[in-house]
Amino acid sequence: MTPWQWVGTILVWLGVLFFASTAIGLLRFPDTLCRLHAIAKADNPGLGCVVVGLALLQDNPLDAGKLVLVWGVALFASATSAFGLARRIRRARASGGQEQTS
Amino acid sequence: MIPAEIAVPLPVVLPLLAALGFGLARPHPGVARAAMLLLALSPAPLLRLVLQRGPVQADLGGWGPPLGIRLDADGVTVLFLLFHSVVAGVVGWVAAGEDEAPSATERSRLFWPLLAVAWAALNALVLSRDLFNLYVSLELISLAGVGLILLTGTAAAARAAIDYLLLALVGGLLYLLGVGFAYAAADSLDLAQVTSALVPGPLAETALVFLLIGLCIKSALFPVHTWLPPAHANARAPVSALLSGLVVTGAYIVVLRLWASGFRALAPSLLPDLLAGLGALGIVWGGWMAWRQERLKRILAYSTVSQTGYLFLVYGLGGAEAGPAAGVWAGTIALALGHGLSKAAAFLAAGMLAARAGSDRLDALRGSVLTQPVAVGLFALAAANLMGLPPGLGFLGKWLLFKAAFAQGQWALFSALLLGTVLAVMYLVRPLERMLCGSAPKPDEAGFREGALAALPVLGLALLPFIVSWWLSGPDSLLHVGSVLPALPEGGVP
Amino acid sequence: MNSALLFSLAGVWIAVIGLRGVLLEIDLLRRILAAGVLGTGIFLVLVAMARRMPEGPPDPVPHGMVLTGLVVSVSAIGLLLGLMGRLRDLEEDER
Amino acid sequence: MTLAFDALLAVALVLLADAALRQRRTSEAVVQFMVFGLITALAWIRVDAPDLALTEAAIGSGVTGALLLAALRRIGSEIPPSSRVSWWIRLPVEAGCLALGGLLSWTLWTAWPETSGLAAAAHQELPRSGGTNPVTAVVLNYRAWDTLLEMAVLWVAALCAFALRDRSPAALPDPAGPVLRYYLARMMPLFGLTIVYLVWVGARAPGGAFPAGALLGGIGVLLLLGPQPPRLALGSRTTRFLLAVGTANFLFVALAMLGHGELLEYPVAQAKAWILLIEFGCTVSIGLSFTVLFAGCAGHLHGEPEG
Repeated sequence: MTPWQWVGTILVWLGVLFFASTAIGLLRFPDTLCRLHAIAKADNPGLGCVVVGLALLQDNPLDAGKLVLVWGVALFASATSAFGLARRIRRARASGGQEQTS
Repeated sequence: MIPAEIAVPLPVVLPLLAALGFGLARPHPGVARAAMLLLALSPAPLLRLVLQRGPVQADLGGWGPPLGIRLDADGVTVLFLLFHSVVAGVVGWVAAGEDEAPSATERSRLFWPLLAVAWAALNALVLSRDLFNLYVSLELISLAGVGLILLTGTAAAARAAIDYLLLALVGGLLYLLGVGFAYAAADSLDLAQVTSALVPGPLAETALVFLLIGLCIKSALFPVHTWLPPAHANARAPVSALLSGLVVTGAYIVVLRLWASGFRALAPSLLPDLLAGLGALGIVWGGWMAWRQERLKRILAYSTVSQTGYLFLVYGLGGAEAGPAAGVWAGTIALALGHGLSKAAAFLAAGMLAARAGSDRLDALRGSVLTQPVAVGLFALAAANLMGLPPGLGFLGKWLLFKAAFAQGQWALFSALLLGTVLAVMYLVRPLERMLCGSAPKPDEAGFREGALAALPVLGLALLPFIVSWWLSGPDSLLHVGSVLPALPEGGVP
Repeated sequence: MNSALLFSLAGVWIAVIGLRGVLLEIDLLRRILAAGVLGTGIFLVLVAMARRMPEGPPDPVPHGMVLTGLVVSVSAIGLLLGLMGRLRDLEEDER
Repeated sequence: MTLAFDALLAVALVLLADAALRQRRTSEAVVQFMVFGLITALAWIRVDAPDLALTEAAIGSGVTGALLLAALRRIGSEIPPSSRVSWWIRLPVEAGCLALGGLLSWTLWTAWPETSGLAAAAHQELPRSGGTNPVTAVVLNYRAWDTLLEMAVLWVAALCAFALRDRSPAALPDPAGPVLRYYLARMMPLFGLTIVYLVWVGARAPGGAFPAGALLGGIGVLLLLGPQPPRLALGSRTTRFLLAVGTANFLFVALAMLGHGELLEYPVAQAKAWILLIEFGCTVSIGLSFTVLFAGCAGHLHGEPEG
């Protein structure tokens, strides 16, 4: 294995670690906003580490580029949906309603 | 002459094209009628080909089995294509009359595409010889059927549609599991290749059992019939006519084809008796429930459960080429066709009666012979064939089954046949008696003349079982053209 | 023992769980979910059996069958879910 | 090692399916079901069915999940846990299901078929099929008749959804307002490119009309949720046309082939072009049908215009 492959493998494992912590956070955190924070940890650094790691393991630079694009698209989508969820929760709280997770 | 590669798929392609057209623009009633005529003629080129050349095939995509799908038209196939043409054509014709009425709603926009799609799918079903393609055709029929039921727009119809769709979905999936096992065992989906490649064993038996479970749910065999009565009783009359007359028979045809093409050799020994026993229970249960209903359309819907039971007796009666079981296949087909024609006519007549009386409750129909003699006459004609009065197709079929059950000493099935016939008389005479007796408001001349004109095609539908039975029983009938089913015995018809 | 057999056995049990749900649940949404589980299980059996020889490419014919089956069952499930909502509206109107 | 991973995955799938149906709250059951669908896609990768994994993730989990959530929102998530069926029904059903599973497992275990199916034949004819992806060859060439009828199924389902419409359509939530608008505006070119690419690549790699159509359906759902939801009405000629175009285009191509051979028999040299034409038509109809089904579940279909 080349040094780059070593780095790639380590990065993938690091990403897996982020995902594991996300899972724990999802299960343990008390309310939806905190859980959103946990999910963001999977999407941003977690997926980032996995993607960069995998990109380093590719032979074809085009494939590596596609992988990084995946990360960008996922970040954009997660930011949008996190905003939607958070706004919904804030409105529900403002109107004194029950928090809905669905 | 139109070549086979066009004539064979034409009965599917033409209704599908019509459906797409209807989906884009709601047809004027006159256009709809013309289209119904054209679609009804779509099997004509194929009929000519089959009569001249015997069975014809079309390998779609030019691949041929096992990789491709083959459509195959033998005599029985063409017979059912013509059957679909007659019933669906008349149903469409009558519905076009309803569309002229000022009460035609927005939902009637959906009726025409759904009717034509159901027609196309039924034709695809009888033409296809590919186990998986049969699955897709069956699902298409189910979905179109659900849509047609929904056109009523009531909560009862929605509830019935949900039950129907859920059971159809589950039945289809179980059938698909059977297809998977059959394919794994035979490396082909073509019916002829599957039956010749399968060897008796757990794989083949599992395949057969799951194929049958799925198909029995779709053809409303006794314990899984519960979806049928509400679905058929809550739809508009032309829709009920289509569903009861054609759709139930459609799923049954696949059972018959599987069995006749060689699956019966693979069946565990218990299976034929089980199917026939459930059929017998269905005859009695359906008949009993029909007798207890207070609404005409519910009577007819339960009658469908009962009449479908007859079609399953054939599996317990063997069905050999000669000897005591001779003629049961032909008898079963005669029953299926006779039931479809008469039940459609009966539902259409019930629709006319209910439209006038404002309800299909038996009390509301009291004395309706005075106001609507034509509709009552049509109903009586259809009822006569459903009861099995000679010389209709119902009589021919039941006679052949009776004879086989008697000759084989199958007394349980014999008594079910007998009981079913008695029950049919009971549940059909009951509404007839209400219609014929009792006083009613004064007759209405104008309504009478109008009704008579619209009723003409329905009259054809109701009379057909009595006309066809002579021709079907002849030695040169379509039934024998290249069919896997054994022929009627000489002199088998009284 | 190979992976294909393993997954086809899993598919069988998933299908059985789905079938049990369809038969025993009362709430309609749960029955629809159960039908979905039944479908997924059956598709898994079919796809796993397409890989029954470990060498060579897998058999594409069951893949095509499942692709078609997936779309058919999603159509039916989508319609069922729509019907469920419509039925509730109609029942409210009746009351 | 891989066998151990597969075993873990198989067991996890069975447990997830069971858990999804045992959740006390319906909303949690729905979410569990979606997770189950995603993990199933993983299993399909493991049995070398990447086309299916893609479609399962997009349609089996994605579209179905969206439909379920929409329906759940419409009927409200406060469904009580289903009351128990009485034991004398429950016991035989449970026993029957157990016996059925046992019997099927036993059949597979003892009679595992050692044949290879039609893999060899399908690959042998591949050069004449107009592509190098065997699944696309099966779906759009060898067994194209199935797919034609399947498109009709989807078309009928969308039409039926319109039969459900009755009241004035319910308002959908506009969850992310300006942010969603920004997101859609920025992403639309990429979405369009991805859809075209998915259809294009289907001839040689996993992809094709179904994943592409599911993506298009997803865009439709986002538009419905966005600030200016499009009007979906059967009265609109455009809607009717776009719903039918997949099936109609497919049927016309099938009929055009009658000039030189059987129905759907593409000339070898032109097969790829015809298949692409069919797939683009299908993608449009699939996407719109899924959007309509979603709107039907959410109670958001419009009626006919007045007059």
